[in-house]
Amino acid sequence: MTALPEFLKGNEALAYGALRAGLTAFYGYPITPSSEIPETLAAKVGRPEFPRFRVFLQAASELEAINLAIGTAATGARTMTATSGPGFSLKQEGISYAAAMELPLLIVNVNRAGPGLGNLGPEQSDYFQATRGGGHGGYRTIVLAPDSVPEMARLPALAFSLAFRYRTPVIVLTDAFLGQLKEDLPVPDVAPEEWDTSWAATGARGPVRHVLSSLHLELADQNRHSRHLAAKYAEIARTEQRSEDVATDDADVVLVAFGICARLARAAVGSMRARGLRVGLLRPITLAPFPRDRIDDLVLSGVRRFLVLELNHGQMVDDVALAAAGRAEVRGLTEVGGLLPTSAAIGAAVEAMAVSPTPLVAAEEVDA
Amino acid sequence: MTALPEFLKGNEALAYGALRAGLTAFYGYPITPSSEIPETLAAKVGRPEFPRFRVFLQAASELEAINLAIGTAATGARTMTATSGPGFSLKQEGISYAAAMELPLLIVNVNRAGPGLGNLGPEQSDYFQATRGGGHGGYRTIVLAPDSVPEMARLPALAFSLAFRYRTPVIVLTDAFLGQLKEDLPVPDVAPEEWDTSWAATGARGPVRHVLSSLHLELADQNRHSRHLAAKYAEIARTEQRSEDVATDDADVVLVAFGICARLARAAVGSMRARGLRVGLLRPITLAPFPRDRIDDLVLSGVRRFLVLELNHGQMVDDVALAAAGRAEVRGLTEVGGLLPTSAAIGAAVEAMAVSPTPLVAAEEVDA
Amino acid sequence: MVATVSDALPRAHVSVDAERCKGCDLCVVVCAPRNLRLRPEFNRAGYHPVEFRYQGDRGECTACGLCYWVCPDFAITSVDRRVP
Amino acid sequence: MVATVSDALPRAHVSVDAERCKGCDLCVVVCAPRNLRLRPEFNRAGYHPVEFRYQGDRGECTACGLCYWVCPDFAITSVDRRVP
Amino acid sequence: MRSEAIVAGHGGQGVLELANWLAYYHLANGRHVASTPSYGPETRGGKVRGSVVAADAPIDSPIIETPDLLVVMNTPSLDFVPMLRPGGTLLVNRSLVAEVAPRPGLRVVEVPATDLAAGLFAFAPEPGLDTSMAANAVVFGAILALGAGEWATVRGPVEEVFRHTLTDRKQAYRPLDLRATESGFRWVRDHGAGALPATAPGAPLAASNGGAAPP
Amino acid sequence: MRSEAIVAGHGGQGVLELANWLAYYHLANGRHVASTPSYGPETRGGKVRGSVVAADAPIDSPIIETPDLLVVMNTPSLDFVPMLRPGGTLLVNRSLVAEVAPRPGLRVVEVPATDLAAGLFAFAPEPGLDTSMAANAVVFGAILALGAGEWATVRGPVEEVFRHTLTDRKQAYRPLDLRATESGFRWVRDHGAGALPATAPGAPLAASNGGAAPP
Amino acid sequence: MSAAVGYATKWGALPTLTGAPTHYCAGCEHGTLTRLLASAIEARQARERAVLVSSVGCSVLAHEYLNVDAVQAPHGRAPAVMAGIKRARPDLLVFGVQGDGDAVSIGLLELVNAANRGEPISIFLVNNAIYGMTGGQMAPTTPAGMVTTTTPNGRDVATTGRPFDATRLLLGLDGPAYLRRVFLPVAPTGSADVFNARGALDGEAAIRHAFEVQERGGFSFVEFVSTCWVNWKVSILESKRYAARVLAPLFPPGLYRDRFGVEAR
Amino acid sequence: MSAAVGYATKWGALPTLTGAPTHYCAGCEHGTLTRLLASAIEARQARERAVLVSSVGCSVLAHEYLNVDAVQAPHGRAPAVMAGIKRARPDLLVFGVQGDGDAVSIGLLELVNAANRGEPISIFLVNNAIYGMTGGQMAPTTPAGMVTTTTPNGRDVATTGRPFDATRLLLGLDGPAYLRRVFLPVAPTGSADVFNARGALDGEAAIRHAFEVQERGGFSFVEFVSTCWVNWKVSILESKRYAARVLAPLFPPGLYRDRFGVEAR
Ligand SMILES: Cc1ncc(C[n+]2csc(CCOP(=O)(O)OP(=O)(O)O)c2C)c(N)n1
Ligand SMILES: Cc1ncc(C[n+]2csc(CCOP(=O)(O)OP(=O)(O)O)c2C)c(N)n1
Ligand code: SF4
Ligand code: SF4
Ligand code: SF4
Ligand code: SF4
Ligand code: SF4
Ligand code: SF4
Ligand SMILES: [Mg+2]
Ligand SMILES: [Mg+2]
Repeated sequence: MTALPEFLKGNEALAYGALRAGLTAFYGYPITPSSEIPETLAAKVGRPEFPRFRVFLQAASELEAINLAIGTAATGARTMTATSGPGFSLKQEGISYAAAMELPLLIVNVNRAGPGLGNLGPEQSDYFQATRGGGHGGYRTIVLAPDSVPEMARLPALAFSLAFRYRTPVIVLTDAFLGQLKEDLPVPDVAPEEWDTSWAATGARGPVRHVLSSLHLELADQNRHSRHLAAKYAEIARTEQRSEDVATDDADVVLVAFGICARLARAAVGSMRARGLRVGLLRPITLAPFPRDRIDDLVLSGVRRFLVLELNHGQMVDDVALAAAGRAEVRGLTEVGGLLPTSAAIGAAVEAMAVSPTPLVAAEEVDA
Repeated sequence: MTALPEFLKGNEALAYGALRAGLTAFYGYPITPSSEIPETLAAKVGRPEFPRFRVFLQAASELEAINLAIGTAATGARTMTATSGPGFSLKQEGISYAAAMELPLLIVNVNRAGPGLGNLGPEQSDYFQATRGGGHGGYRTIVLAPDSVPEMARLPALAFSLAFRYRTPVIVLTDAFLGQLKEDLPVPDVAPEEWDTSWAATGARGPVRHVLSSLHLELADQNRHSRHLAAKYAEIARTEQRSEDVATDDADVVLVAFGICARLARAAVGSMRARGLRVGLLRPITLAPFPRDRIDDLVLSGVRRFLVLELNHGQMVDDVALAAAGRAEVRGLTEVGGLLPTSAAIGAAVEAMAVSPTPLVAAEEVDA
Repeated sequence: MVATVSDALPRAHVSVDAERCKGCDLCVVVCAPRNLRLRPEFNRAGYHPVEFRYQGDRGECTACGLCYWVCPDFAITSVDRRVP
Repeated sequence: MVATVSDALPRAHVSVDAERCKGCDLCVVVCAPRNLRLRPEFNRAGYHPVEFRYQGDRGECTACGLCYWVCPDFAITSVDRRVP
Repeated sequence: MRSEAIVAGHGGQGVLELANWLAYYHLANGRHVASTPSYGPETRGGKVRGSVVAADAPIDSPIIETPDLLVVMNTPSLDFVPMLRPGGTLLVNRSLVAEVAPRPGLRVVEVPATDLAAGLFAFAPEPGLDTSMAANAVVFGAILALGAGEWATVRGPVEEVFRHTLTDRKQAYRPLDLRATESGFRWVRDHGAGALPATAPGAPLAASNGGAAPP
Repeated sequence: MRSEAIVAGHGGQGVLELANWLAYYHLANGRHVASTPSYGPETRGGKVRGSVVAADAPIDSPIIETPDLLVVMNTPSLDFVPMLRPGGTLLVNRSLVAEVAPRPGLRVVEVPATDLAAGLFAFAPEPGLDTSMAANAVVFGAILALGAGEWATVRGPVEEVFRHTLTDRKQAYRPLDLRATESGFRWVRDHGAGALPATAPGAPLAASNGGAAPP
Repeated sequence: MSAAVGYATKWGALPTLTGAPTHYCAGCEHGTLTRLLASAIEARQARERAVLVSSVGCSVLAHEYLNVDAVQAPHGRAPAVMAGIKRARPDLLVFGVQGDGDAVSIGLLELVNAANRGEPISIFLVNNAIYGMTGGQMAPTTPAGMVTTTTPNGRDVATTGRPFDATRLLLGLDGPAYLRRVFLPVAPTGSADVFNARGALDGEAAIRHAFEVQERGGFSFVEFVSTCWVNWKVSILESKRYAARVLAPLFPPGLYRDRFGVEAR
Repeated sequence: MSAAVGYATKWGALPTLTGAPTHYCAGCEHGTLTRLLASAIEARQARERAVLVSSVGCSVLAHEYLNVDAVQAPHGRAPAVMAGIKRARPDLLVFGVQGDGDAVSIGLLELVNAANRGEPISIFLVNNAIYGMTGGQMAPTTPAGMVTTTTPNGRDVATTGRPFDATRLLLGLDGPAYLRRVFLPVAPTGSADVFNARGALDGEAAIRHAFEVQERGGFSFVEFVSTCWVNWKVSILESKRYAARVLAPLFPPGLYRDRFGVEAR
């Protein structure tokens, strides 16, 4: 039925997006609510539509998956792995190594409710884990957050592009809601980009060797390497902040939200504007680097109230507060356990904020 | 030679401290620079000095170790595991489960330089991983940071006390320097405290069952559980902040530092006071909950300049900035890769700060 | 719960909790005398629960208890009436 | 590097890099004719390096190459002079 | 215009398939659609709920707080009734759901969907197969009957939807599903809301007790 | 008063053991001590460095930036010389270290420690054992000789230190270590700083080349 | 065969069952096993010293049905959690139910090490040759050619390896004291519409033996060859036939090791 | 026996060696193996398509000495990293050196799965019965009674399990095509002060066979029984004697599987 647009689950869209971005290899271990990603890809190996996609392997564990991915990434091939909560924790050691070895690599986390086994509802409680380097050693990664099924399809191309440009693991942090959501989406058909892979370990050429290692026994070497990574991250922070503004121009209160919460916030902006409240939305697309310059602009243009909506007990609110640095009131509205804040709760929080004086206090969190 | 005081490595002192606090079981996997902890304990099982210490097992991996520890902790026994960087990453899934199941458990991370394999020098780059919940699902833990060998020996008792009082994993975040440092210390000999363990899974008594699970299939249940955990953490944050002040009374610049950096800072306070600079030190002992009230007090009493010293690219500096909330200038002085900032670098940073006007800007980081 | 044995009764007192039963058919296919069958009605969960018939297609209930042993839902019990 | 064979020379041209050698003794104990021994001096790293003696306690060098094969530090080579 | 529907039942009732059909029906009519499943346990057998939002403009929030239409496929799903917006429609599979407590301001449509489906045994892809699992298609038809149009006009898009959504393995069911859809459509058009027999087929079944003996 | 010493060498030279003896010697004299190892690779054979801070008051920072005393056990450890504070002492194991480039304002003490130790074969715990590994004890004695006191007064605390620090397995080495300490002590007292033969025993050894043939 | 045939007890009346309805699919051996565990625990009068470790898989909710103390383990780590409990409290009867994905894929290291150390615990493996809980992905035990959601063209052993036989792997270790494999589903007989119920009876006996071995200080492991019709995408009875036809030859039932001779008694 | 005895090349002149001095302790087989790898790679003229995966253990710096491309794996995960490289680039010769702690303890799952899938890679295990790099803790292969820093009273197999035999474990799987165990240290002979050097010669042959098997599409694994005098706390030569006396019987050298018959050629 070619007349119909594609109507896919977010997870499926992400899988297709990765294929269209030239994915070569996927390694994963099933976990709800991310399993549609491997399931979609399993059938695509060797299919003529996706000639680059050559390797699909269900690993024996998330640990095996991330390390298979490290091996493939070390050859310069486009590599992805996908998981959710507990599996993301198990991949942290590998992500730390990949960051240290400067491997381009795409890791998808479809955030479910936690901690522990938790449940299958959506949460954004892995925000810190994704943005602060959940693994050891203080590396950073780039973290992208889609807020719709079409964006689930679009972001893998951006993710690979950034991963190869900066030689760094890139995380797509999405949530159980977006992973399971089905939406109509146009069929993007872009030719995959090409990048330099001369650094890859694919055999020495005469005197030119490629050694990808994270070990630096001399403190001075480790120091140099660590600073190199930090400088790279600083460059990324300077140049790769991405976000979307909705009606922030004249806003008294700016909502800050990503992922599924951004959709709630969008609706809230609409309904509250209809009621005459000047509300806007800043939607970070890169959670790391956090779009702090945009917050800064908003503060400089006079915004004094930010309300951060997130599915955890207050994590992104820290980033907003750090960017606002006391120059605006920053509150959080949170919901957890797979539930979402209601439009009524959002409305009430915005109204409470809109009428309050602006006391320039430190960030506060309220539960929905 | 009884005339001599004990002269132990930090790691050894920590092991003895745990034994004196009534340790029952230790599970670990060797990793430099933490291996002296299992090595010290290996010889102590069944020794009359430590009658409670019954179980020592070298696990097949850090994952096995944390899960062995989960099992033992579920019986209400005092349980410890210890590791460093890469191994700490591998324990994150288990820590998330332990937090969700509300198990008292002591996890030691002797922070070495990273990311990846890195090297064996000291770093504090696992600060975020420890304080933000390095595992999935947005839990928090209590994080204690000793700054001397005697404190390495003292903190396990406090850690167990908090772990059992709040039924939560407690992390001791120390570093390669303190782990390997030898210092003279008095022999503390306190009787282990006793706590309620009626929640433990040691057999049903008639209708009373003990089920320790982290699965909450109903969203509402998960929501309730998640809020319960958050409320517990809020209570901990309110009541368990611990820190030490050195000469902050009249300070123009307050250094904030933990672990080995606090020792550097102590010396700097001494030498700069001698040069007439009014410098103080705030040393967080609990990294989580972060002693933000103390920062607040200092700000309220007029401190306008904080210089955060840490062995990473700027992590605790965020907590200081969040607490200061724009009311004071917060700068960071960092060193990485196993190196330590020199006294000259500290002196220069303090002087630069002391003479600068106070612009109330957001946190900035400078590399040493 | 244990009834006295009477010649007019089957050897076992076989009892099905129809709301618990998921109509999986396992008890049906292990009952050699065919004393069990699925009812055409639905229970509240939407399953056709099993019912016991005094005498099966192939003879009487032998009180073998196999229906009890195979039931994955603890929905059927077979109590031998001869057991005191 | 390869020398012509002369009757006055041992069969193999055995060469030790004394700064590389860690004095582990392995080549010494596999050399059947005992053509190798540790020197009493230290090298810069503090090891007693090995040295080759024209004729060992138990005969001449057989050019067997075993000293080369066992050396963990690539410190000794044995080149058969008869190999062109 | 934005329309919001929730379909609720238990695993195995084809709840998500029904939601998917509905979504595709909207797509076939040129609307934007956002559809969400929500299920309890990681495994089968729990509560299943599908939500379908359709709108002419791109959809802001895909979340449904107060649906216009709630489809209740089994008794436990009655829990969702309080969500319905005032004036909304409650569509009940009367075959499995006991009497519905009346709530003012709701339009209640009761369809004996499982029974109607079971009656279609003549259309089973294999003879002897129980066709009651086509209840979801019956309800699909019933939902479509709530809107405008006649079966003749609805049929085309429905066929398109089935062609597109049924997996190869399930294409054999297409005639049955189409027939079931039609029967649900016609049942609602014939009976309208509330015109149901008074029996409560969803009431608990009595325990089947061995013989006549006292337990 | 705070004193700062760094001992540097390679794995297997007993560098950390020496640092530990020094630390215990301070403890035995009632001082506070903080001692740190620092080693390169996770495995053996790399550079090893031990630092010992001793003070009468509790020690603020255990870190040594500009030591008062640097002990150099092998040639690569000369890298640390620039750390020495002006007026500090450089103690060199002359047996393994080539000539030391003169640096003004430093007190240089050169002890042929490995050779002195090797000469103590008569005190080997088992006959025939190479005693050169007791070089660290020789240097221990040399360090003590830099301070005040005579061997007779130093000997008591030294014995106490050995009793306390040597593992059971190593107690057999106690007489050798004590003797080596004494010889280092006496050597410094006898020779003072800089009074060394001009040979450079640490120069690279020539390759041993098979036979007389050209390579 | 068990002497307890016709065992005159009713669900819910078994105090070791909570009576809560299970979430298992109709006809699934996870349910059957739950009741067998309850009877074996009662046969030992061990309810008050029993601790169940529930693993992640369809058995994750076993503690909702078994009325004993319980600790939930992260996916694959049940053997470590069990060993941790037992080392701290040797007086407890510690047992766990694991799926084939849980025990043989992600948790293989923990299983093998607990077995090698001979930890005195009892592990019950439900081998249904697939990932049940997560909706039917390939398991390490999936037979060659089986279609799953991650092997849409059937399992290709050339790229994914051959099915793992956990019992045989453990047999290669000295640690385990009791290794038993039971075919748990009802099994087709000569007569087309009659199935036998030996699996349940043998299964209960195996569990009792496993407990006996544990209390004598040995590691016991029982693998239950099982089914998952929902994810195999066949009818319930067809799943039993498939298991008998394909799985039983691949994973032959039997007594693989009985170091203490508990079956001989 | 290898035809390359007396092989007329010099260190540093072997272009597959960088010539950098090793950090290995004197007399350690890690060094010997490095050179054997270099010669086997040269024998195949494979330097420009070889990729070494260095694992965490004393071999972590192997890439400093072997002049080939290299990727460093997290502790225990080398088989997964190797498989990841090989799946993406089947044209490369992918090999890795692992320690016994790395491969048989923390990394057992990755080893077993790579083997079971028959990944065409070559794994060389240096089994020195201890954790060398971290200073002498118990390894899974530590013999009963051996004193290590974490078994100060000698390894107690009752609580820690019996030593693992990785080669036998892999033999239980169908996946591997080549399984070989070589006693690598110099070994005592009849004469008290003479040792034989067979290990090094056999070892190089085994490596060449392993490469051949890999390039024919099979999984190859060679275990080198080795020593670690530093952590065993004995002299170098005593460590060789101990290995011959205690380790060789525990881990018997030999050809365990040779599916393609490469040794027969
Ligand atoms: C670390 C982690 N990875 C993955 C999952 C998702 N998961 C839950 S159960 C399961 C496997 C279930 O299969 P099996 O163990 O065979 O049990 P079954 O349901 O078939 O009985 C998986 C992969 C998880 N919960 N945690
Ligand atoms: C995740 C993790 N755990 C622990 C370590 C510490 N570690 C480094 S090497 C090693 C074991 C070394 O033993 P083995 O693998 O036998 O190699 P060997 O040095 O004996 O050759 C360990 C435990 C680490 N680097 N990473
Ligand atoms: S007890 Fe036996 S014969 Fe009687 S109904 Fe049950 S299975 Fe049939
Ligand atoms: S076995 Fe149990 S659930 Fe299945 S049909 Fe019989 S009574 Fe019902
Ligand atoms: S080649 Fe053989 S005989 Fe000659 S020195 Fe070497 S080992 Fe001895
Ligand atoms: S084998 Fe090598 S390192 Fe050892 S003594 Fe001989 S030449 Fe020196
Ligand atoms: S999904 Fe499979 S294993 Fe799980 S309960 Fe259902 S039938 Fe049983
Ligand atoms: S520590 Fe052991 S294994 Fe490592 S290099 Fe030294 S002797 Fe070899
Ligand atoms: Mg399974
Ligand atoms: Mg080893």
